[in-house]
Amino acid sequence: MTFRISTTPIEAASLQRTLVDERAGACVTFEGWVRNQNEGQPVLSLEYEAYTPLAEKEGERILAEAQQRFALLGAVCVHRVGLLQLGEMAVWVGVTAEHRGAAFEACRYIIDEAKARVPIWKKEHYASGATAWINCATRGEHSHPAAIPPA
Amino acid sequence: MTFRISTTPIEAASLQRTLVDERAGACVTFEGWVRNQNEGQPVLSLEYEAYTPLAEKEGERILAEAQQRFALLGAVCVHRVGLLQLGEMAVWVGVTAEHRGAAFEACRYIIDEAKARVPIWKKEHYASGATAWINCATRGEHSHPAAIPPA
Amino acid sequence: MITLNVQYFAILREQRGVSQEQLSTAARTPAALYEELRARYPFTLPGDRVRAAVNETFVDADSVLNDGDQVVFIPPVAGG
Amino acid sequence: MITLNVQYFAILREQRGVSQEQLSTAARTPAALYEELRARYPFTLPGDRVRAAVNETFVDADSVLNDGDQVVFIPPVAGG
Repeated sequence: MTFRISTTPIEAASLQRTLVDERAGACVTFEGWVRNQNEGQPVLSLEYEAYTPLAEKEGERILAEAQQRFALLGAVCVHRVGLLQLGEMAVWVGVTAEHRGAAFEACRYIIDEAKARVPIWKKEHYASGATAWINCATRGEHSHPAAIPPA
Repeated sequence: MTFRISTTPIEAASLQRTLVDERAGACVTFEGWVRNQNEGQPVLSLEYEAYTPLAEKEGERILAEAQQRFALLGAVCVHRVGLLQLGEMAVWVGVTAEHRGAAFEACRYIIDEAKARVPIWKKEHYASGATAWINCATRGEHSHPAAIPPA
Repeated sequence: MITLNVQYFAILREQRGVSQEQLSTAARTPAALYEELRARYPFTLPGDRVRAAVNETFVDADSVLNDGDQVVFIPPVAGG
Repeated sequence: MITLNVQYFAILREQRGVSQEQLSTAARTPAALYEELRARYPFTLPGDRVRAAVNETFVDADSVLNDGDQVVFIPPVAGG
């Protein structure tokens, strides 16, 4: 059970190898990729920032919760920080279990909770030159996502 | 959208590369691994057999259904046949979507339907020397899984 | 009588001892053919646990068989 | 007055212009400290959209701050 913030590209294959377990009949993985648009605005790149010590602590707590709720054998989550280009992997979650139901549910739980609770922030860089910190729009700014015009 | 039966080991990494898509924000994969026991009986290896032309046809139908039901971008499923050892990959499903909800649901749908409908059969070889075709037990035989004593 | 090609898989292949055969039969439906074969070979699965496919398509157990059809009986599946 | 170390991330870091600072304050809770900082810097997020962490642990906005604490205000998160 490991939750880690990474400043370098995520190596999915080597993370998955750490989950090898002869008791496991199912391995479910989730990868979050930088996609080329958000709510209709063309995106060029993303910037992720984390409060690393608390992010890893909160992430480990999520993995422990998943282990209590579901019949898991192993779970790993790594979240990238820094500037990411289109198609790059922002987050990887891998879960093993004897049976597929637990693996699917735990993988979904981990990514849902990580997105909701772990102190990681995302800034989108749009084709227009504007940028926005996602979820940080406030009244008076452009509607969601908050668009800060180029300087 | 590809469903394929494979007589050689599944190359997950190269299958996943075929799903690369700049519109995709989520990629969910499911891997089925040969595990070391089933319902308490130690398993040494598995044999999978398929009626390949119909398996691939029914599999493609499942992928088409998934595409109609969920907001997918891509989906691939490959099922291995032949003799597999502990830890080997029996099946790989990969799904991409803009958003993770559709990717999780479609991946789950595909593996659930594939297990229920695609003409593929599994024979377990137990540490005891017995073997059993899974789901093929009949009244009068050992209870599920059907145990055929060694010859 | 019609002539059919029958393919066997998994437990049926093992119980029949061959993976395919050509046979002449008076049976006109997959259900009737399966009962005929079951009387001849040590098949343990009852007819209601076996699906039928003709010419690489699933069919109803009481659909009509035609001369030259390729018939497959599908034991309960167990992929994954 | 107590002395605190404050770290800023993401939108707060950009709006503050530094990623950390040491400061002396009469504020005794994260909520009071955030209002004090908001009066001084162009923070757009209201206090109710920001969580507080002290010494690498999430805390209530009205928990007690002690001299030497490391304080972080957490804007709405957006991992994944």
